[in-house]
Amino acid sequence: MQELIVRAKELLASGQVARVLGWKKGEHSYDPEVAFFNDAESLQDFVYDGFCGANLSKYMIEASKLEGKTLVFLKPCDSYSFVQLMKEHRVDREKAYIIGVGCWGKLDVRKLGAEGILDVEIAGDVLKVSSLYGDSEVAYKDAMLERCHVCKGKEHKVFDETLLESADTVDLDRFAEVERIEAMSPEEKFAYFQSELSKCIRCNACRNVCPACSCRKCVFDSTAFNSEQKANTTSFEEKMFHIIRAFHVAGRCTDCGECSRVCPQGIPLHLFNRKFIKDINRLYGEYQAGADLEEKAPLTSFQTDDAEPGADRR
Amino acid sequence: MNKVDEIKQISGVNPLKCMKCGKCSASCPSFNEMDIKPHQFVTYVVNDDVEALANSKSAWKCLSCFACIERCPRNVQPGKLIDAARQILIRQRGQEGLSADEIPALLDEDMPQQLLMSAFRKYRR
Amino acid sequence: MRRIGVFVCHCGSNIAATVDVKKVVEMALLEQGVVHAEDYPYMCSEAGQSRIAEAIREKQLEGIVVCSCSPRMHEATFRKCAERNGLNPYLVEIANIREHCSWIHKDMQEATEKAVILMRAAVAKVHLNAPLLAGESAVTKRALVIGGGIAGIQTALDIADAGYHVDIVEKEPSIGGRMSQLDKTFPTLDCSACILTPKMVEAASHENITIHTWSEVEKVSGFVGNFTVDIRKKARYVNMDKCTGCGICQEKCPSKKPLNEFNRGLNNRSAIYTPFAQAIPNVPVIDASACIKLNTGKCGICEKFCQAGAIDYKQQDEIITEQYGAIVVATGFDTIKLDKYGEYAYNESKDVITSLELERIMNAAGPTKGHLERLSDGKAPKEIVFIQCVGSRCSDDRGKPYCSKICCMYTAKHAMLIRDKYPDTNVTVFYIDVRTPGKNFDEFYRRAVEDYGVNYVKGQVGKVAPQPDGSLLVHGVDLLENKQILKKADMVVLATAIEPNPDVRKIATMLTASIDTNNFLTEAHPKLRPVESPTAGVFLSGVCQGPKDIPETVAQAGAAAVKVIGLLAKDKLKTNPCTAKADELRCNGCSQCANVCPYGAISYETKQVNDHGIREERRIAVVNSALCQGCGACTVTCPSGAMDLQGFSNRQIIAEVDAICR
Amino acid sequence: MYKIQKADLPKLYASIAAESDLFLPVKVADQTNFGLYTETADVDIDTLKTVKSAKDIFFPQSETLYKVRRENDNFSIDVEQHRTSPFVVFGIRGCDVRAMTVLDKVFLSEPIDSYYAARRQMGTIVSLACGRPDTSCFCKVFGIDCAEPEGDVVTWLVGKVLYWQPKTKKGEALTEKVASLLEKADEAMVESAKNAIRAIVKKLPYANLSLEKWGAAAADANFDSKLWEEMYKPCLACGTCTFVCPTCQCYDIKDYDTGSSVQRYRCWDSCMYSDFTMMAHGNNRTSQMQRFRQRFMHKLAYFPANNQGMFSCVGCGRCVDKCPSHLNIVKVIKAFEKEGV
Amino acid sequence: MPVTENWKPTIVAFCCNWCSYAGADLAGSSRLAYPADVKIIKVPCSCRVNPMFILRAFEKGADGVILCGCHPGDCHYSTGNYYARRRMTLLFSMLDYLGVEDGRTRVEWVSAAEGVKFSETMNSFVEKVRALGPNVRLGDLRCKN
Repeated sequence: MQELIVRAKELLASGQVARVLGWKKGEHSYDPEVAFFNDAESLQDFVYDGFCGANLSKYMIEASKLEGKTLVFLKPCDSYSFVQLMKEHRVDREKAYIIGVGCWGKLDVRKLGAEGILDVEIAGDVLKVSSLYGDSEVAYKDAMLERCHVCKGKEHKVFDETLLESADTVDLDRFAEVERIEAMSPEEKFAYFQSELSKCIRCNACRNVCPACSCRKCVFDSTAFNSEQKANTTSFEEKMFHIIRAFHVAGRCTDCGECSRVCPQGIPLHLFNRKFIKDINRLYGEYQAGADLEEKAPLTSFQTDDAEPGADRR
Repeated sequence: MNKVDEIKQISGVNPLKCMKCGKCSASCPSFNEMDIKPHQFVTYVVNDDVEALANSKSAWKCLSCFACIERCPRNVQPGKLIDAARQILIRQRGQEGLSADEIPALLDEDMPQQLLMSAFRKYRR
Repeated sequence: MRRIGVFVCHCGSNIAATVDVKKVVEMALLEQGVVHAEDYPYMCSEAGQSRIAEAIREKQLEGIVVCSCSPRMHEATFRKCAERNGLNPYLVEIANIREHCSWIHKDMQEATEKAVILMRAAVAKVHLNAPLLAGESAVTKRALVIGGGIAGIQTALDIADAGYHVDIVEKEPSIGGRMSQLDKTFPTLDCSACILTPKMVEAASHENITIHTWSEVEKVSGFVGNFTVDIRKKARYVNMDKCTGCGICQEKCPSKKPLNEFNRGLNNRSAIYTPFAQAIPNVPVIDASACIKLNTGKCGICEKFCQAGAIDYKQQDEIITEQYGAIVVATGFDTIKLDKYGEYAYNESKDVITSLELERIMNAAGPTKGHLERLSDGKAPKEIVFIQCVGSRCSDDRGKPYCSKICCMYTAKHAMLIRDKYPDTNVTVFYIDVRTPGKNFDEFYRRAVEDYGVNYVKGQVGKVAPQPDGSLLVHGVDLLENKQILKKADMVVLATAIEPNPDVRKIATMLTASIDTNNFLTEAHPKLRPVESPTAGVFLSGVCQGPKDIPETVAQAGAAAVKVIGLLAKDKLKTNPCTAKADELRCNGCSQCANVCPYGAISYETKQVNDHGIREERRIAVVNSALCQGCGACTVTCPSGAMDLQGFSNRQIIAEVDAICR
Repeated sequence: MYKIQKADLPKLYASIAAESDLFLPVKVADQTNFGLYTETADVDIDTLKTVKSAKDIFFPQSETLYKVRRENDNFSIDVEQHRTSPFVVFGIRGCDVRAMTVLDKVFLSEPIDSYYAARRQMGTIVSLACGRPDTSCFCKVFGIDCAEPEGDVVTWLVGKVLYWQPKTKKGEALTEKVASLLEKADEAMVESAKNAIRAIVKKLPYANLSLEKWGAAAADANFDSKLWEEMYKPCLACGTCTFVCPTCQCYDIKDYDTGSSVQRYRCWDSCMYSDFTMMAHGNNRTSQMQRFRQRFMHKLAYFPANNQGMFSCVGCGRCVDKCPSHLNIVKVIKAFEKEGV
Repeated sequence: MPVTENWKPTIVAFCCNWCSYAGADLAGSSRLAYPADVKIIKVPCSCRVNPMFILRAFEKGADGVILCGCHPGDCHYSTGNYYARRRMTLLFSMLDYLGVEDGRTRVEWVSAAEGVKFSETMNSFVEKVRALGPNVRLGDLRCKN
């Protein structure tokens, strides 16, 4: 972590960058927040560890409007989001100095299984949790976010330089959960999603954190479709919202997993996006959004012999 | 599955793609020994007449040289059909060729494996 | 709330027999905003229309719904009626209660209920209809023809004759194209040059035609009526104004190595050359890669001998920019490469040739001065085998899946000409099918068989094996006799598949014209608009659209010219107002819409916006309404709903949905 | 003081639910929120904090106000009736109970919100003391004693026993109805439990937050602080904090066309949203900084200014737990404490 | 809504202007009957149909939604139906994934000459939706009163 601070200070001092976008120490060891650092002094609060899960690429939309370059730290998976945003002209590559930082899996405080957590010490493969109600130890792996278990790779897709080594974290099949649901009967599927979506409070955290949901004005906030809605009065509204949300990012979603990370109700929102990713891979060839700046997106291209809608219905 | 579908499945060939150009027969070194010529073979499959193919000499006269497979402009590749017919005949007679674990030692990396299999089937009868 | 009038047509008894039109009127009056509703036996009649006119005046209608036959029948009628009476024509909606209702339902109650719902949907929509004005754009009265073959020349001549200026851009040093390489033409056996060169001369001397040879299209921007094109005039190293075309330079040029492209590489030419004697313009070019002077600085012989002082080694490529109202693509074809067909020994034996090479051999100006001889040893061939469908009708990756269309006929021509001139030479044609649909075509083929004794064998050739004695052993088959044939031949001629000129891909991209998997340009409609590209203002002439022979090419060239003339004859173009439009406050500038636009109608500009007090520069999509055809692909791609289609807006369609489902 | 074995609680729930609606923490798809009791409901009173607060029961996230129906040329208006049947809320924590007092200030002062008032009148609150306060809790800062919450009935879960103490007439009435399930108990156990809880509360990291920089005076003092400009930046402008907050009371009123009628409904709104209080000309607050500032200034300055110093934060810590960017009111309070203004 | 024998589904059919709408016209002029439950909305091209429209129809009470366009390769705008095809493939797959009955949505390519196909398509689609009964999984309860 120190080398990140040192490098950031150098770049600030040389005038190459006007500010630094990174993570700042929180109240506790497990709640760092996203922050802009404008000078060397403020960098003393800079932090980069397993709890820095936030994807900083979306903040670069606003940072691109600022004077001068912004130094941004991107984890490998964040760099996909950044490329996708570049592809959509939402960020300005010229305004970014990108340090690709290594990643060895990010943590989910909810998975520590403790109440009243006061401090978490990351000691290699083990997390030492001290809480109001006693101390415990959790294996790093067991507290990792779902997305890290199915990581799409530790290679940065865009960077000016890289720092810190990554470690492989994949130990689960990315599509296993989608397949499990696909195998259910329509009644079971319906019951499953009904139960999950009934929790939705329409707080829009999933939408607002999503680097692909970068619309200046979301359709669900605008009158464009006569579809603006804030109420969660019936189960339909959540379905409409979540289907369309996933559809709008289909072929653009890099599967960064931020939506599921931030949902206050713990709804596995990535299962919507990943369903589309799985379908796209199966029907139109392997496609990873954000992997390539030039590649045509699956929904803005076609083959003349594409599958017919509903072709694989029984 | 009926015989025709079995031939189609084994060979992976859609005989309906044949435009009856005859290039297979023109290319075939065993043409004169065959009672059913390579291009006719395709028609027999199309017409569902597997019985005649099974009783023909042709199935055993094909050298598996793959000239027809190389040259067929429509990807019909009669050689594959003939090979499939042969395979069905062998299966009928209950003759499996080599046992699976004997094979790797015999393989030459550069030789197309399909050719090998085809030849084994033919000459071990 | 708009003031809406609803007009229910009986269509005699066509509608009224199954739909209770009075009930529809009654229900219409209960709809929001409907201030007038009536029924009439024939709304489209003069009397019916005058009732609409009267209602517009008396009730100050701001929108009209006509419940009648399909909009495909009378939408235009009612729109005009509205316009005559001071109502914007796009404030008219049709509820199709005939084709979609009365004609398919028998039960009166059921049909009436449905008619009411269709009426409601139309009322809901018309409340949201915006008055649209068809835009206008000026037309530059000049056309560009890309390609100077027979297709391009014919199109240019027809346009020029109608009084419009045409530029021809040809990448070779001379116009003339493939046809100039042919010896005779089927089915009349006219000499190709004899019918082509007068046209070339006519084009060159036409006051309305400018020819840019040795030139290529570099860049295209703009849209129908207003294209701007950059043309690269490649350095010729010969001053066109000074050159007299005497030809002495070619005679004296010491560099004789380059293959003669015009003769399909069968012999050589000099570094300074005109491709053929009747070239237009009759001005040579210097092949920079072969020129000794340009490569080493020494030589300069041509300059020394040129009495006109036309040689200019310092010439540079030049870019000229012109404006055009219409562009015709006439880029033609080439034969496919035969590298993947090892079995025909084309690369092994000089005596295996393509039909186009045979044309050159048979031609008096060709490498053998018109004598039929083997290129290997100069001997006259006694046995010639023609092989049809080489690379055509192939579903593998070696050839083309389509039929090249011209081979059957030119092979009959070749066979006939050979048998006529060299009666002791035997000709065998191996064929799969002989395809001769065309005027006098089958007669022509039968003459080859019946009068000239050409031996047609049904069956494809499997292999051509060059023999040590210099002959070629042809492994064929006679499918009718069910016999394999081994035939010794002295010469084998391959009817090689044709493919679009490889440059067409680049040109299509510049024009945003679509192209199919075989690189043929796509027509706007395969049956009804065969000479137009889906991109407005771009037209197709000749083989670039699909295989065709000379008469068809000329016919299509004429048709393309008529379309161009029709376009250039207009002073202004009326544009379809139902085009897409981006809401600049909602647009993300993400470019997804441009990626799906088939017309290249969407561009982006950086613009200062004021979004409710937030002032900033944003990248925003801008639709060129002259190019947009209104398909709506962009509207669905746009996640924020910024892109909307006028006349079929998101809110209009949703209003219809709501009305139907309520 | 009464008591009931924890194992017998289902009987208690069933008994209450037989007479009136009973709302209590129910687990659905691994998350606990207040919900209506049914025989199959997975009741969960062990989870300290429901994701959404109990606010939902008195001030639902969405509620229809009236329906307008058009029949031919006539309109008919169907006004949504006020709640007239009593109901019980069980298991509500001290912070959430206090939050009701904050909401009362808004909805029960003139003009009185009759829908809310009716629910308040019909509802009986059975609160539950917090056994294991969490790191993010800071109710103590607002004078709330989570060891002894307010409510019509107060309960304590000590080991396998639930202690039950009616505090108001409503509470006594409810106690009477379920008396057959309760047995008398002495207060000693509860007292020691309370002490244990208070001991934990003292150790909580936010227990000693200072509100010195806040209150009515802060309305002017803190408005132009430079701190806002830096603090707001990680804010995603989502509504999580406002929707999990037990005191946020902003709502929007909208119409929904069902085809056969138009329903006028109100639903929670969030001051974090860019179109909050959107008007024809646009929005009063054009930047996220302004919106971010509004939320905290409202809780800590404007509300106290209008309500005799009462803060509209009860320290439940839900926003601390749930903010996707780890931003929260504690960080704001601390920043001002540290940096001054 | 109780399923009764008299229950009639609400079916929304989006038809492209150039092929399918004309095909529907042809079905009409050929007097090829199909149920009156089908109501057609004209769109310029199948690519104009936004998934939002389809969900909106279900929200407001439709029991089935069908989209008809030109056959792939015949699009008036040359490429529109190819995009529509991918979009609908994904949308339908998602609806299946959410447990919505798969008979409620369909895409069919109907040319201007295929009046018979149009009529047959509508008949079979309506039959399937009727068998499924009213749509409850995607509707807004407020519209069901």
